[in-house]
Amino acid sequence: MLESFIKSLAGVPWLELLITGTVKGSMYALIALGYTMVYGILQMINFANGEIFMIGMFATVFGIALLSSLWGSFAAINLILGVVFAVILASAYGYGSERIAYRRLRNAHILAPLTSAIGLSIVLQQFISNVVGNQPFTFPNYYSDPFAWRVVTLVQGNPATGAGDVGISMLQVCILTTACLLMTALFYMIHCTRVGIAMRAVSQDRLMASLVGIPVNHVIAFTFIVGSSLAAVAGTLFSMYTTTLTWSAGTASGLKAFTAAIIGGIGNIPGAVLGGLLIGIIEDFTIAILGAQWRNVILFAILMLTLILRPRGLLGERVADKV
Amino acid sequence: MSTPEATPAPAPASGPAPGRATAAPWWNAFVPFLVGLVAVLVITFPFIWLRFELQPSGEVYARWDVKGGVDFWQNMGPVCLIGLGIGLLAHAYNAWGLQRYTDQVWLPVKPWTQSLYAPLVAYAVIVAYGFSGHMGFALAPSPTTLNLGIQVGIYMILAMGLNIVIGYTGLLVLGYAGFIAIGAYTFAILQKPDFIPGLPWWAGIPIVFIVGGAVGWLIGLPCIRLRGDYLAIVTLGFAEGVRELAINLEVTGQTSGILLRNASKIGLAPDKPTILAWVLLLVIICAAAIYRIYHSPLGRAWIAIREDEVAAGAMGIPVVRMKLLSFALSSAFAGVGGLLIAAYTGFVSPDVANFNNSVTVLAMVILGGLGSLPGVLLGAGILYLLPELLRGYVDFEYRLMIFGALMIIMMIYRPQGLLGTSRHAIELKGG
Amino acid sequence: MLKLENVHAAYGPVEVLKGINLEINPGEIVALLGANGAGKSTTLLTSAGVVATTGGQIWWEGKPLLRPSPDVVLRQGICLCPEGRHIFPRLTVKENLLSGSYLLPKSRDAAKLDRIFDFFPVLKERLQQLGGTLSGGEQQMLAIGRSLMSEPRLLMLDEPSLGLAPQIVQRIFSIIQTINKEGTPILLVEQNAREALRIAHRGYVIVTGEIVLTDTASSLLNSDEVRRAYLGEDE
Amino acid sequence: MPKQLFLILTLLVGLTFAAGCSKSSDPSTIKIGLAGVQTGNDAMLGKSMVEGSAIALDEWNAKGGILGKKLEAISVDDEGNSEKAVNVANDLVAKGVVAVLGHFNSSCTIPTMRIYNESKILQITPGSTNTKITQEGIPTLFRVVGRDAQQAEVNVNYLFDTLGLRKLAVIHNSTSWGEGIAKEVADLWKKKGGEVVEFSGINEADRDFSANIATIKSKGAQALFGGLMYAQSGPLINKMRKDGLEIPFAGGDGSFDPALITAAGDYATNVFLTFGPDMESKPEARPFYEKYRARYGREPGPYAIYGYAAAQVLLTAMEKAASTDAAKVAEVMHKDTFQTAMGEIAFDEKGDLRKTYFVIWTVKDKKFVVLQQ
Repeated sequence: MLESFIKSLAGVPWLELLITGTVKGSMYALIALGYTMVYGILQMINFANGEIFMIGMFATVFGIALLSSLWGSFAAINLILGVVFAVILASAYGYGSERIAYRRLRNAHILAPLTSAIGLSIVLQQFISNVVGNQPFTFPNYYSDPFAWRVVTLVQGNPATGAGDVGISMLQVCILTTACLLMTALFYMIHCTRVGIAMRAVSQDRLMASLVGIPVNHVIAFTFIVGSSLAAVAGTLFSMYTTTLTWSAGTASGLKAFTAAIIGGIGNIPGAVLGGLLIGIIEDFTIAILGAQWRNVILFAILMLTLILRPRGLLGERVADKV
Repeated sequence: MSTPEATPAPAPASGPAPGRATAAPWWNAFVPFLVGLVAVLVITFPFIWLRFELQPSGEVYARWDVKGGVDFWQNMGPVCLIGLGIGLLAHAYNAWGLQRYTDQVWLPVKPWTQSLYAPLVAYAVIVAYGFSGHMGFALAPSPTTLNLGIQVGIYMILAMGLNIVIGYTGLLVLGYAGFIAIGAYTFAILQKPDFIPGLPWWAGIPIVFIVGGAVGWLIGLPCIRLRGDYLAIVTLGFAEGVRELAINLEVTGQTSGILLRNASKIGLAPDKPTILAWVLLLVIICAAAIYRIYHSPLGRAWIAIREDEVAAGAMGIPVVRMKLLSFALSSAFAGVGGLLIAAYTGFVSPDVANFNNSVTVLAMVILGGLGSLPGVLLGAGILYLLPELLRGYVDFEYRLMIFGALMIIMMIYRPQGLLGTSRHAIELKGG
Repeated sequence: MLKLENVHAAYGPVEVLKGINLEINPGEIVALLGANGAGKSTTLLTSAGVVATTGGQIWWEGKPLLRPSPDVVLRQGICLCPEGRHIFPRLTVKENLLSGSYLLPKSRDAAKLDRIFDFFPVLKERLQQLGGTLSGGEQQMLAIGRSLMSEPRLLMLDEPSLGLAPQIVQRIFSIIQTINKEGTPILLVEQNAREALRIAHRGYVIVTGEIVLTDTASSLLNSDEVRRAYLGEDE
Repeated sequence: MPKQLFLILTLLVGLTFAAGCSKSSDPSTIKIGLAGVQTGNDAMLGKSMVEGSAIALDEWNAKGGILGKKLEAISVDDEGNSEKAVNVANDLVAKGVVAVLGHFNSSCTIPTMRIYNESKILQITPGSTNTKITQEGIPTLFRVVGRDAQQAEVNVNYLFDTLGLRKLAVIHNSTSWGEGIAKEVADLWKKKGGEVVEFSGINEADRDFSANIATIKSKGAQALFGGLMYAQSGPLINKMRKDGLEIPFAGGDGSFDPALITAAGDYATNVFLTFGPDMESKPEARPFYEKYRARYGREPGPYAIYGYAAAQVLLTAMEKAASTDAAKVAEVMHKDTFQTAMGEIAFDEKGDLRKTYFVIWTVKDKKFVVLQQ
């Protein structure tokens, strides 16, 4: 058994897995940022963030469809405006969820907002599955196919087996660039702007922040909006990358993104990015080495190990509230 | 702010304070509600009234879907009204101080010997009714009724088990289905020819109780010291892991699950009234056991931890060990429930560990009353039976949505659940 | 400027303020004295919009004070520097200071910072240090500085001398006086009644949620009752 | 506690009774249960199957019913969940059905078939292909689709013999259907002397296949077999081609849906699926398709005709046996040959079709076409 395992290691396409893992991980990281920001500011898990990601997917296609019905198929403009539409709609959902399900429970026992968040996540997921339907949806090829061309070829393919070249596609480049830009912008916003100072102030001492004149409710709402926007962009990228949209995508990716946030150190923004990339890469290597059926088991094991060995996460600043 | 500083404050001798008399017309209270309604209508609009259509070219167009929109509101309208009604009732219940009166009715604790009389009488009546079909009684229960009774009984055991960890100790477990699956699979695997092919279901109960408890203990060990929400996530991941393990391992029959052989021999009993009698007996045994534990020093330790962990620790309660114990006990009861499911349906598949199952049991506990034994029984009954009653009236697709909405509404208006006590309410709201 | 009229407040069923009447005029330092649990801090918290009133009215410059949340109160010009300083521990000193001027024009920040560094030169040296690493006295200075960043028209200080060395207390009190001389009226709650009355113009004595005594600071300082109860002096 | 418990138990007993008796049924009709998944991912497949059966029952009713009685269809939704399936099966038994046409998912048919057997109810499944089902030896259980083994054989023969490929990668969706067919294919492939270079299961919720594709590519597979539903195989094909993996994709009946072509778009090349023959081109099936479209206003799913044919077989057998007794009807069904919309149907002693009709389909110009009869 060990022998066959080592044998299977030899044929692993390291390079390609590293690329796909990083691409997937950067999308997880975008979702994980939403979890980690809300956790940082409210010390609660916004379970519905995964569903916001899923709503972002559908909102993009709705936006594109609406625009192409209005003025025709202008691929670039429609796609960009579709993303904007998704960001706005997902932000509205994020803000609304904070308003309806969390604001009144801000000072309650930890069980209450958590339960409410799970309820909200179920409501959003079922809402989409009911109104949009269960049949699979495809991201319009008209918009995703133009991104399929290969920018760089890293390994020549093998014509005998029908396996083509290994390389980086335009879409992968776009995903990585977008993710990097958004993360840099977020980092800048948190550390170098007034809103960032206000957000950090609120996360450290909510009452005091209010006493020095920071409108706490607005800042918290803003955090939700930022987190939702990142999740919506991740949704667009993910649906373009995988060419499909499903109502259940939020739970699957959301759980992984959340694991990423914990592994990186929840409440810590660089940690979420690191965790996302790690999870993406580990997941892809597990698929190649052990088989796809084991990846969630492996991820769960990693989560448990992190909690045992380093509960505050890789980059966590402080002990994760051991009570 | 623009008034000169020196002006002395005009203190009106009588009448309402200025600025207040004009600013609060009667409809003021409805403004946020209406704004919220409009906002919800706007942001749900594209998903409800629009459909997108993919063209063969790969382009996508939108079209109005009037029928879909009307259908949605026909389904959701009543649901929204029910939700609103529950919210308003709960609000009124809290606002008018009705809580005090119900506490007087519900709170008194009597010696446990006395408290067994009524359940036993009820049990005798139900079981007699269940068997009345054998005696040719005209109004005898149909197999459907008996089936529902059995399933409700199983879910009552599950909900009581989950209540130990959520209601008593105040820890959230999201992957309860994982523990149910452990129980179900343990029993099913023991049935296999290589193990104990003739194992009767009642002999399996202590085994799954111990196995379930041990697994709970092991899972709880690393994460029970952490904040409550970590536990929630870990258990969620655990359930997913169990599902995948069940899919992948040879011993669990992989995706096709395990079909228990000779169901009538090892299954619960040959006929439904007998099964009902056994399951309800188990419900009573479990309820009595949990009731006794709750009113023992152990139960008081749990409550102390729920109310204030630091203080409980300072008073010498071994917090971590107590939490682990409650977690392990809860998963042990989940194991018993899993065994019953396996023995009754005669089939175990990875579906048992589905997240939906966890949510259903969680919703039962939250609706019925966190920490309230009768409340949890009621919650299990209502949430299992209502969908069956509504079958044919409300689409299944809206059921989970109602569960989710119920969880939000309950948390906002009545976090202690239908029959929970106000002590819990203070803890949840003000803690 | 600020006038509390028969203000009641309660924490749950426990009534803490039972009809407080209090007034602050422009340019004054007013000291609020009382034993532990008498309701001094609650009076400030009520005025700052943290605690809701259950009765009475608070007037600010002739109008009812809007108090839905503390930040709204602050925007009307009343700033509370609460007991225990509450520095944001993981923000730098500069960020702590800047957090005080959220929503105010950025252009005035530099001038305000300079003014605060005039008062507290030590803060300038610590500008990039995390707030949580400062000493108690520096934290108190930072807290007062942060309050000044919001350009208050009334500053409420809750126990600024708590747990500080006498030397630093002296400095802080003198700076409070300077701030007052530059035009900001101050409402001061102090355990250290003697020091407080020394710099104050007027004083109120509060006992179990009610004002029992009000007079100028000098006469309070000389009043037997106050000496006995709050200054710890026997006759 | 006692007072509360008593109140609650009373309430619950009342509720249970109400739920159990909510729908009383008319004793003068012959009741047929139509069971299938009507919610969730496979909703459309199960729904059209049930609708197909319903059309057949209505036709018979229009002709005056059977054995002098009207037929009554009781349609239930098992939600694709085995536990719920047991519930609805009990429900059907309680309502006194004489036969059940269903269920769709193999994971629902397996736990329920015993319930029907114990209650002497005839069962015909129009959609469950798992090989295990007919191995239980239940004499009153039939199916009008082929077994996974038969399907796998057609698939393997095509890839191995016709295309001459030797290295196969297999991927499935971790359901009893997907894993079942994937295992059959892998076993057959090995038996023929081929090499299975990769065998892995993914989750039904998974949509990102890039790592799987990279693995398959690195192992030098010459063809990929997917035990997947169309919701996953479409995106998989799309991604494969974009990532430069041009090997043939083969799949089973679950992938056979126009949605696969929509998802794969221009990349739907080299796709080979096994499914029943082109029903619509058959003259005996055409009236059914017209009727379905007229009645429901949409395209029938691939299993609609199976539901219809199952009902035809059942009702014909009942007429011949002049009884609704499961044992008698089953006897007729085992012996006779039936003319249905799908053509001639005859069952072997296990209840499987004597002759199956799996053929290879491929995609040409964004349409499914039969490649090999």
